[in-house]
Amino acid sequence: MKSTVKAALAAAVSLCAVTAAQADTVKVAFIDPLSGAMASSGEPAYQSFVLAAEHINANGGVNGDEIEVVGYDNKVSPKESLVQLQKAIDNGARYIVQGNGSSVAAAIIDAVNKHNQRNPGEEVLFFNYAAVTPDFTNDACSFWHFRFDAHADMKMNGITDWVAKRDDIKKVYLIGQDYVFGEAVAAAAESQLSEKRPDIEIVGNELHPLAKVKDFTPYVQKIISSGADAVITGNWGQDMVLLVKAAADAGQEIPYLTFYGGSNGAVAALGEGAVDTLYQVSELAANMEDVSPEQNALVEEYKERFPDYDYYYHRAFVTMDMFKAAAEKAGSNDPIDVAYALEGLSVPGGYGEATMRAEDHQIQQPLYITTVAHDVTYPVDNTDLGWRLVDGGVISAESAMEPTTCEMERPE
Amino acid sequence: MTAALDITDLHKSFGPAKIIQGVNLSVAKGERHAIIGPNGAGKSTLFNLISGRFLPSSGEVRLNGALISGKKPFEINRMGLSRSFQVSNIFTNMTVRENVRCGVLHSMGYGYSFWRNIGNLREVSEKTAHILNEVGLLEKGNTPAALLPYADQRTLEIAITIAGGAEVILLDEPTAGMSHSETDRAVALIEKASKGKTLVIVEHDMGVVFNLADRISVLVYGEIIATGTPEQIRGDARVREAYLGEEAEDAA
Amino acid sequence: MTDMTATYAGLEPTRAEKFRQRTVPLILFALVLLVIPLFNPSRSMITLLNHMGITIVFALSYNMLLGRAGLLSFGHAVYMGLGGYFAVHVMNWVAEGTGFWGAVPIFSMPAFGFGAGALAGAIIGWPSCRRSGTPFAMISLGVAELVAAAGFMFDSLFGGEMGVSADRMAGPEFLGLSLGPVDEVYWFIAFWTFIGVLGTYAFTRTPLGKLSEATRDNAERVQFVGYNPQRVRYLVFIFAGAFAGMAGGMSAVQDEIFTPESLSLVPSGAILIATYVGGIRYFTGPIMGAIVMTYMGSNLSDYTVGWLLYLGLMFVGVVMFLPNGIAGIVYGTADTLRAGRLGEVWQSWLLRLAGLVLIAVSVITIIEVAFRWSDGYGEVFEPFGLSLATTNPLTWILGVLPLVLGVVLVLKAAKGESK
Amino acid sequence: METLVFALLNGVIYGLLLFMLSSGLTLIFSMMGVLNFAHASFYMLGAYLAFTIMEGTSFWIALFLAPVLVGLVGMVVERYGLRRVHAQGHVAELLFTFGLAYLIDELVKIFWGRTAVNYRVPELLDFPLFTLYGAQYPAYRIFILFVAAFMLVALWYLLKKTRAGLIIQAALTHPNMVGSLGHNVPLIFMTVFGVGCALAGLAGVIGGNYFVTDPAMAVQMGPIVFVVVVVGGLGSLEGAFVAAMLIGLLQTSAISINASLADIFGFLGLGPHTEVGEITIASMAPMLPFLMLVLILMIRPRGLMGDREI
Repeated sequence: MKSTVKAALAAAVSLCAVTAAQADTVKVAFIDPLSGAMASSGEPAYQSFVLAAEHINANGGVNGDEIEVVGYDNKVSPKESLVQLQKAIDNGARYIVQGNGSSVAAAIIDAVNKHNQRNPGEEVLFFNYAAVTPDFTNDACSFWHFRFDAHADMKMNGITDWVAKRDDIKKVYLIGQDYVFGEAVAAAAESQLSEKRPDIEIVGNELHPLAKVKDFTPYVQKIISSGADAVITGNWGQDMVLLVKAAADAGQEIPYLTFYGGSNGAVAALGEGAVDTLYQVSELAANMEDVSPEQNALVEEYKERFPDYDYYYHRAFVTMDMFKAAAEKAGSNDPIDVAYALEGLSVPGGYGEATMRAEDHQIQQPLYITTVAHDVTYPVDNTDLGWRLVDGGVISAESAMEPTTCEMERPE
Repeated sequence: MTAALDITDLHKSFGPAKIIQGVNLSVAKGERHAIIGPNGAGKSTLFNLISGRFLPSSGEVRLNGALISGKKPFEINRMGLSRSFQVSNIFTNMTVRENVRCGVLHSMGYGYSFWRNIGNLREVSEKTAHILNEVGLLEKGNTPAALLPYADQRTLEIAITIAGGAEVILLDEPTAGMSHSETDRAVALIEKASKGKTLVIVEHDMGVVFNLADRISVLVYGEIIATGTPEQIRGDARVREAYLGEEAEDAA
Repeated sequence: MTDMTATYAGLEPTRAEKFRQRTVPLILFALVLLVIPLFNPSRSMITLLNHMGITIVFALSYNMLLGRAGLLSFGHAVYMGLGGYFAVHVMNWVAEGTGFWGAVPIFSMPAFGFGAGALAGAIIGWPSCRRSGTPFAMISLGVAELVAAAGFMFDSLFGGEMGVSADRMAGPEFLGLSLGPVDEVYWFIAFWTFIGVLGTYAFTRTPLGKLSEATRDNAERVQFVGYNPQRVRYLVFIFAGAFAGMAGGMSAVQDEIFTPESLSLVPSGAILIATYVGGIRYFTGPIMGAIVMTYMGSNLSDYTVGWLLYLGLMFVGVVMFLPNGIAGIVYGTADTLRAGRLGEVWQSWLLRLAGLVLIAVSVITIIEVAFRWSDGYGEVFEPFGLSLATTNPLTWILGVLPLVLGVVLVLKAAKGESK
Repeated sequence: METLVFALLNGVIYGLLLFMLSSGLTLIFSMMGVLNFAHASFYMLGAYLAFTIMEGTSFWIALFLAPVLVGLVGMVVERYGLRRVHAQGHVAELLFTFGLAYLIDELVKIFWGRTAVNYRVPELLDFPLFTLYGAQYPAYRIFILFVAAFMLVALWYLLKKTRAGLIIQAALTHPNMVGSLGHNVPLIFMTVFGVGCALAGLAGVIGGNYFVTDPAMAVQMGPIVFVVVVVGGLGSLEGAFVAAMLIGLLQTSAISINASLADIFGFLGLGPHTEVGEITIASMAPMLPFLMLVLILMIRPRGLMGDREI
């Protein structure tokens, strides 16, 4: 955090100075919540990017230049993000990193598109590491936007692939938050399941109010009465935690397949109740066998450096690795060159190869279904519980892949 | 000729407590009418009923023949009845001039206007100045009302009441708490301001009452037990018994 | 009559006074707006200035309620949000460019926001303004919750989570401004900020504006001078909504996006804090509050993660010790200086200043050390090369001693002044 | 049917928790006229303190100690904060508590971190009590029921049967009268504020592990508590009780209704695939309290059982 403060001080000092990108550092602006309640998702991601940059710098940097990750606190507000974006650009950042909240991401994509159009020669790239709205790499795709996380439909692909493999699952219950995202998740689950396992019955498709339900027992009761064998939900935050908590309280022992089960503090809040109930789909499986010792060393280093959090944002490291690889392939740190070089680029990645698809700038990588278990090498939330890969939980990049409707417009 | 104020069989109760029990009163145009009575007789309640602050339980109040009971205070005010309060009821954070100007505005036809600069309203300024001059507060026009001495606040209370040029003016104990000299000045002001208008006044100071009033009504336990000229009232036995007698004994 | 008008002329501000007290500040304000670009501010500085302009208009509209009409609202962002949303939709119609809309310049968006805000105020104000005081505050809270919830429900109007975005470069140019680069947007914001300041100020000078103050002071008495206080409140509410909507229109052009969060309790709370900290008793108070809070909101987080705590402390401090806010200090100081009383008070002022600085030293030490301790990365607060770890006794000395000393000094200063 | 039973059971528990929270606020609001924005922050403080005390000792000590500590904090706040602002009127008081809520939120984040803490149900109560329609029912919920009922009886006894209670009752209905009867009004205010906060703290202790103990818990509860107080009415604990149960039941049972507006208003021509028609009763459940708040304030400003208008 010290480096942030210093960097921020420097940023503030140069606030009135004329824009000038320094030759010896590549500035990467991290725009996400760094204070307030939402900082618990922004901060670990920020630290992941800082750590990734440190590693790259220790290995000679990018084309000989050092990477500097500067944090900008956007307070999860789209408008404030635009102020911080302008600040970042003025401070010479040509690479923007953000992930928390599709509303913020949409605002930044829009603003970056306009900025690049209005300020030729001063283009910036946006690396999105967590905003999962499929649209960003479909109809609303942009040459300036790269997504380093599987989007919602791909994650659902991972979940439904796994469900399809499980013959004992005959009935599935869908529950989600009542807004665009929850609706999209439910629709994707429904269509994918009917395609992959037409025999599975969707015994419930429920949307509940966003972030307002205090007690999910009535919903869990509905789920129990429906005789469901598995529950799929896109819920995040307290809606996810309270749902699974109510299920555990009611003694339910069926999989709750989530996108965000791995977010900070969820396992701590659920404790024992999460075991074999809470499942998540993500691009990392820290306790998986045959992971390279370097990757495990990274997980350990992260925990040592930031004891409050766990190694979760694997994609931050993938993002930075790909950035370095692209810049060196292009032999330039200029955003347009890097963007072209990123298209179709592959990097090994700690948990399987990751490729940036050229047509829509959507990363393709293996996904993993994991659940909460005892006796793991890397427990989380400072409990003795951690994420264990489930049987058949490896989803190859090809299976997770989704077609795109993107019609990319490239400059020149 | 219709009376300025005509009250017929007015009743008001709060729960089981009957405060006003069948008041009948008629005040002629141009008359100065005083209402006296012991504490708790219902004088202020009667004013509140006339001015629309309270709704009567039953009965009627007519202003120049038009029914006003049941109407809202601001409607009654617009029909030409204005009142003051026993406890100073002014706009404390505004200056004296602004206080009076608020009283003037509506009568000059500036409703809720938001398209005019108040400083450019010539007639409003002149009327305000005229009233400030009349009540003797011209010098203190730019003083915040909250900072005025007590007697001046009472005067301002009257100034706001008469500012709108209402034909019927109700004054609720205008001289309460004033010294002798202040009272004298207030009485002079009231005389001047109510010239050609109908005045109804509640007052404890008998000197003021007998000096000022054309006619007097005596309110006891929510009923008017007597109405008449000051001489008639002075001579009325029931009044003596119910009211003046007690006063006299108290004084002794 | 003549002699009296003469006396009265002494009562009313003279033409020269009016010019000095009313016109000159406005001219100065306009000059400041004109001069700022000469300093060649960076684009992020301009972006910040633009947001300040928007917040100034928003805060002034809020103070029409809180300061001038005595109505505490917890949902004022609803009107800015609805005004802004309407403006964003209009911008999209303009971009389509068919019929009437093709001829509308984006420059005029705040006027559309103004209309939409007024309409929203007229509809929502109808039930709300029947009560004042705490019930009004509670109704505004309930309405804000309901509108914010509706914002997430009706995607076709509010665009769901991602909101609605637009392009400010669409439509015909006005005054040669393409509105592309932020420095051109600056002129747009400057123009409308000036209009907003002028408009809200002019409102205070109208009969309705004066009646709103009268209603705040004494709603009952207003009834007995022929006005319906509910009606006064309602009309003021509509105007407050309109100017908030205007700020929304400005924001629509500056940020080119509106999201449902903009309707929620968070921005409503923020404008309440900004206005109150600025000083609700003065017309210029909200302007000062808007400038200070916008700056702090966007930049304090660069210096410390504890910025929210500092803001909270500042707000509580103002509520407890400075009910007239920043403007209260500014005008109080100016009055003292003008009255030539500096000689009498400089000692206690100095004492108080020293005390406040000492208190600040302690508070900052405590907060910064606490945040670092809380993060648990073993990071150390190092102001001016000092290493203030939790184990360092100096940390505790700096956290306590100046605080005690500062409180003593401030109390002493207060005692001296009350004598 | 099953859903309804569960909705009722949970509605009652949620309602009791709400009442525990809002009873304190009703006392404070009725006597002092202060609509304490920070009230839910004291609820949060109770949960966090209980978590810390429980780590060092046991849940049972936390159950008694945490509310007492919260009450003491409340008294300090009243004595050195609120009392100072009192002279400037109700708006200033409201704003003070508004800022205080902000501060408590931030302080909680400093001391306990920004994510949820692992505040557990005590082992003694961590078992399923019975099974109903195939779902286990945790014993802890019944424990909440008992604590709430005990508090209800204790509060009733305190107010109706003790001298202090009589004074408080008098102060509830006639806040201005008590001072003239020679009672030490500032002391009464401080005590009531402290007790009110302690009740909120108690709700936090038993609600924190029933729900989730995280820094957002105050913000989520805050507005609902206001609704209970306003709907219940000034000066009426009975009203607060009825309102709390009403809102508890309303919120838990409305979410189990699947009907959409089109189902209900279809006869008016509202199509099931229009944006309005698609809204379900369940998704409107969280809005109902606020709708109620606005309606009550407009139609019946004295609340359900209040003795005077707000």
